Amino acid sequence: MRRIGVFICHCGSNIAATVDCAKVAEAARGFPGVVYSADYKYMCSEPGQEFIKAAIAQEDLNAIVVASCTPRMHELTFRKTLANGGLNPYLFEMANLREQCSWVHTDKEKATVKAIDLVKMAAAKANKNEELTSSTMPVHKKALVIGAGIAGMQAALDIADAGHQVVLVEREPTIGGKMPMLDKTFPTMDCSACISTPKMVEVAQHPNIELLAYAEVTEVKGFIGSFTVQIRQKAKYVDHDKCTGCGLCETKCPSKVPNEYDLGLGQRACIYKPFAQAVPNKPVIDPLHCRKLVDNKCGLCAKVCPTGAVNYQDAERLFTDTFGAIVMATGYDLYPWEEIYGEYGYGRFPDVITGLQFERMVNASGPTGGKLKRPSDGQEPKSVVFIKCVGSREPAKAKGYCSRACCMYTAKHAHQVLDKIPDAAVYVFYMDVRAAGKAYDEFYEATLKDGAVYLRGRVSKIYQEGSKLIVKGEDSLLGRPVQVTADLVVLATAMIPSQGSRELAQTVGFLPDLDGWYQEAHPKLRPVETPTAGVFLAGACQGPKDIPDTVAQAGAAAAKVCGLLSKSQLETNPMTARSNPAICSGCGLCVAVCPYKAIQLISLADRDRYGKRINRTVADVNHGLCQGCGACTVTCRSGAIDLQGFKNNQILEEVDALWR
Amino acid sequence: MALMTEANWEPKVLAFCCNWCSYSGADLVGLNRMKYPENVRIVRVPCSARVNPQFIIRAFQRGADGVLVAGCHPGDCHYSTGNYYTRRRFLVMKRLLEFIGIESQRFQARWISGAEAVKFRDTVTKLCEDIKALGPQRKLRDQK
Amino acid sequence: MNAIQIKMREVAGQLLSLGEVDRVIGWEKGRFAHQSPPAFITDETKVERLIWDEYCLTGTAKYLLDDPYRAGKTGLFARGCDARAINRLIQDGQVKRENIVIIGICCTGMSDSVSRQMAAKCCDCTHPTPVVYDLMIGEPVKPVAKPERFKAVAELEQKAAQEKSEYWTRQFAKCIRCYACRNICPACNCRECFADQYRVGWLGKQHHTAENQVFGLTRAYHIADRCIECGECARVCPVGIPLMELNRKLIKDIQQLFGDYHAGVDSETAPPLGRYSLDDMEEFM
Amino acid sequence: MKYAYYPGCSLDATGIEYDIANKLVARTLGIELVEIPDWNCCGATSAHTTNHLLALALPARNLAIAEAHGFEQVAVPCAACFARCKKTAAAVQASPDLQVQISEVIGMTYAAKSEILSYLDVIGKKTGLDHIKKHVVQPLTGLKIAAYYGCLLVRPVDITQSDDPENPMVMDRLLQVIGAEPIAWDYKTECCGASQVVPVPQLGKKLIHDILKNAASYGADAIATACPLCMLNLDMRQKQINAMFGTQFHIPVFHFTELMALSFGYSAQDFGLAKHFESAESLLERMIGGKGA
Repeated sequence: MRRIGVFICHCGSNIAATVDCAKVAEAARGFPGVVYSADYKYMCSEPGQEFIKAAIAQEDLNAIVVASCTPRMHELTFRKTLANGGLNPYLFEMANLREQCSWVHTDKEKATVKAIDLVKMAAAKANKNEELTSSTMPVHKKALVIGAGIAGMQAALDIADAGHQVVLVEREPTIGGKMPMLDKTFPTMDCSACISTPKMVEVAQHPNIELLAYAEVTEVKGFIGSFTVQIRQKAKYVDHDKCTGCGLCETKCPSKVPNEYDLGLGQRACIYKPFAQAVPNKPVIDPLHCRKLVDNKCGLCAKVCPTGAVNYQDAERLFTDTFGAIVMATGYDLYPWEEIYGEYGYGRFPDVITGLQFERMVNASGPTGGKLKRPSDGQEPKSVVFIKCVGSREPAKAKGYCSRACCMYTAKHAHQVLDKIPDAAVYVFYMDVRAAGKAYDEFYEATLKDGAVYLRGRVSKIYQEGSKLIVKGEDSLLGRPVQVTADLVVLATAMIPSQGSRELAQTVGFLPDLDGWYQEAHPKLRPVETPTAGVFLAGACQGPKDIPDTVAQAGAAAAKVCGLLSKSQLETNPMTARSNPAICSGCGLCVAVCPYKAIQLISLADRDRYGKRINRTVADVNHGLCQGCGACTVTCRSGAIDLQGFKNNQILEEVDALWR
Repeated sequence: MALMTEANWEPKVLAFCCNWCSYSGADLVGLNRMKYPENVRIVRVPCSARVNPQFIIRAFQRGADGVLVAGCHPGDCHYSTGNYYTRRRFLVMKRLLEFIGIESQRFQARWISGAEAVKFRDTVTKLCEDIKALGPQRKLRDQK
Repeated sequence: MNAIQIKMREVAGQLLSLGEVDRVIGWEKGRFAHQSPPAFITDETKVERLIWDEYCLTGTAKYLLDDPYRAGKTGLFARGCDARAINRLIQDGQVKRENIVIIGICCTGMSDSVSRQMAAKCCDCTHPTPVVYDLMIGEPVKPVAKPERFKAVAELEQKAAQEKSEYWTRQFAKCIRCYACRNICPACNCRECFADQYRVGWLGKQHHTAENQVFGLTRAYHIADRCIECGECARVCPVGIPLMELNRKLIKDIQQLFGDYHAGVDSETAPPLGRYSLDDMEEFM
Repeated sequence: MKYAYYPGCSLDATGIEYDIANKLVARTLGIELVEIPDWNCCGATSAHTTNHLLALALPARNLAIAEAHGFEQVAVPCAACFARCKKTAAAVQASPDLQVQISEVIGMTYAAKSEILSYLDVIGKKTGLDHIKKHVVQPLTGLKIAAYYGCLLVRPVDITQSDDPENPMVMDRLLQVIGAEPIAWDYKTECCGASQVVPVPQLGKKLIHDILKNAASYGADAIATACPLCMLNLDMRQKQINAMFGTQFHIPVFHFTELMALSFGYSAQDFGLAKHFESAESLLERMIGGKGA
């Protein structure tokens, strides 16, 4: 039997001015299970809480109702009071007499009638409340970071610096991602490689970081605290333990192919490091183009290798490890504009390039040694046109979103052209200039002063006339068509989620948004978490971002991971769903609606109605994953799955009480 | 308390509000000291997807004159996708209730965010007015 | 009909004698000429009991749940409605496909035991040919749309709230809470029905109109997106409550709201209330 | 194949040779064109700058008549008429209310069920290039031709369902089949200036000039069009363009069906080649040894 104590708070005059608290307390004594009631000026105050504790002892109370402000304010306060008074904190219920009664009504008589009803509902629920206890789950103190661009590196370093073990997985032969490809970073114009390559080295040398380049995550099982992850190490064909990174093999390799790292603007050997400062600074063999691996000819690299590190028999390797947390840092790719932009020539004009190709070209360690040259004839361009929002903010044919970084890097490119070729003419076709960021707008203004001509409008057509490109567009501020004769056109193409990121999300166990970006658990309050507990987001995989935002988010994700890994056990929220195997028929409808994949069907040893031993299927809730939304409960017709703290009978009881 | 008679009948409206949006929207009405009729009683649930349509049937059976289910706007669910299920369930349930003769005004579902105090106030005010115009709900009622 | 009956006995005999199944479920002649109750045959020499006539009204699939964990395989005679019922049970995880040999029968409709006219449930049948089977008896017929089966629902929808309420109150006043509708329903396959759970208090035990109506409404909602339209509930109702009108109302709305869906036509497509689309109709703004 | 044929006003006047060539081509290919009885003007640019309902009702009436006669497909040779008809069908399909309103205005039911095709698509997409090839007796070998589509055949793409609004290829493929050599050029879908040339001549004429210039720069012998208005602009105004820009353009412009008719063995007298402003005589002389003339 429940012995319920009801405590009506005056909240000074906040409640008492509109609700007759004594009358409510008196009425409460008639409710089922209520053995004690009282009203008091401030229940949440120290004396108020002592008053409750004393009543628990004196009246032998085993359930408490406090009628005061919103539970969003003081539910936790009073739960602690119960715990201090020796009661399970979940034997508590709250009636909201302030925000939802006294403050919204003026007629004292009617407000009092309503207050009595609200207390009646709370008491009815309290009558059905049960003791709830948290359970614990172990935490494996090791984090997995997927993707080693600037986001992944930063997250890995921050977690490792806090003293936790990190495994950093990168699918390319080098870590670093896109940032080392860039020349300078806006708005400070410091050298991108100069600030990113030291980070790469730091990652490689950190005692708490295990680096797995040229590897991919292939399977993820388990849940927060203990994810079991299978990783595939691709065949490198070079034993990195023996290799000294001398680079002799690269110089002797007779086959050259376009270098992905230079976006086709330069060439590389088939045994290669993507770029000079690559980490690990040791080569791999490209199995698609290496003559030895394709035709079993050549074999020169093995012959010249002074340490015998080349191994053509190398094979991929699978291995498994367990992690407490996962950070997704898979970054972005650029929109394949050649597929849809017929008006820009579908990629058939060599002098129409992307911003990232421009970065490689303007980069001193890039394929042109930092000299701006037209890909078609190697001439220095004297007239350069930049087009922004190619694929972004274009819902009709590409993506509806803004890619956020393009306004600034285009301003930077314009500045760089004017810096390197002082007599050049620079035109920027734009829709808006979005320069919201510290020192961003100033940078844009400076670019205007440098002499870049900003034309507000879209480009409708690019075509070749002789060696020149004719760029036709609109100046929408003047309402006139404009035509520019250009030597080079640079497109600010949209960022899109990196290739394979959707499949990876499925592997890890959450869903991306409609554009393929990783969906955060809450857009405002949980921006670096996914709906899957223990999986966090860093950088552009969550949405287009520039470097400062990426690094900040990576730090935030790392802080979340550190918070998680700082505990050896996780206390679970007891207000989660429970499945009653005696009633569950194993239909699995609840499994599909759970946003956290917390429910699975398991086999249960049982006896059938004839006493025969059988195994039957029932739903089982993982309390580490369940967040307590209760969506599953409604799918369950027999109520076999129910939500602790908001059970079917508790809510029905609240409803019934109102008309009792 | 005076016995409720036809003459002084006041409707009772039950509102199921999700903890994260609509319940805090209702709190915000109070914080702003805006007013609405005394007829509304709120049941707090973690998510609108926790609201079993059977609770609605039960409320009408016991004597509710109107029922409101309120949750976060689609896309803003604290649990990501809960309210999408809510939407499907109550699109269907609302039509079923109308089919057995419960007037459409008596059951409503609404998306009310934690910031939409005005929307909460206006929604329940309108609901109470509509129900006062309709009179007491007698269908599905327990015979007493 | 005789050709089907001959084939039924032949197939049943073969399956039993080869040991491919250890029982078959079909129909036999009962005490009355106008009733053909289900038959459970385990002995190959008894296959002559099997009959096929115009009174084989009872659905066969639900009988699989009487002993869901039995070791042997069951040969199940299944018409269109039974086949959808089997898919229902497979999708709900209640039976395993590999434990059943489905002997499909292309059905042309049964007769009402009283009126001797085509049974109501058969008039509204959209899938007379089994949608899943291992062996087939008879010539398959394509599914028919039969939008006219929603006519009664559409007419009732047009009535005033008071009229609708009176109609259903009158209907459920008759209910004796025998639960035959639930017991015969292949979508009602809970281990413990909400109606039997007095501790939770979904439903009172009292027999009066309001509780009856709550039972009917709740049951209709429980099977809303999973009803296979076999019409058995309405057929077995001893007091003649038009239960299929409630079910059809829900099916009609679900199809209009969330797109074409026919429960039990396959065992893969998830029921509409267990999924969602971002583009679902928005009327709660 | 049987199509309702909506010639539109131009084909009764300035584009009469287009109409004749269309019918010759149809006859050869076994396509039956049935002119919509009692057709009216599509409203073109004038109607939709005046009254939106009128702009939809005018084409709707023609299409409704075609529907009433049981036609499932309507062939429209003029790009402007085509754009208006397509727009009307799309608007009516999108709104049941509008359908009721339009049907009331025109006094008959318009269900927007028939498929509306430009005559270019009828020939280039629906007829089959292999079938066309069989009828070519006089291939236009060596003719470097610029296939010009203009704007209304391709834009807006969700209405016109063009194969590619930036680089359409239907006409190019067709011209290839009759032996000509379509060039890759840049002004395929630029505006011909039809609606500008009267109110803002200096702008309209610049548009024409640019098209001619680009075609010439790629070495085009001639330009092929699929619209009577584009044809008129590019053909009739070359003299004015030359005067204004000091150029020496004399590029023959054809309706694409005229070139097809020539390849099918018809002579220039069979349709109205003599009505063109820029003479094609010397070109045809060079091409097919004067057999066309």
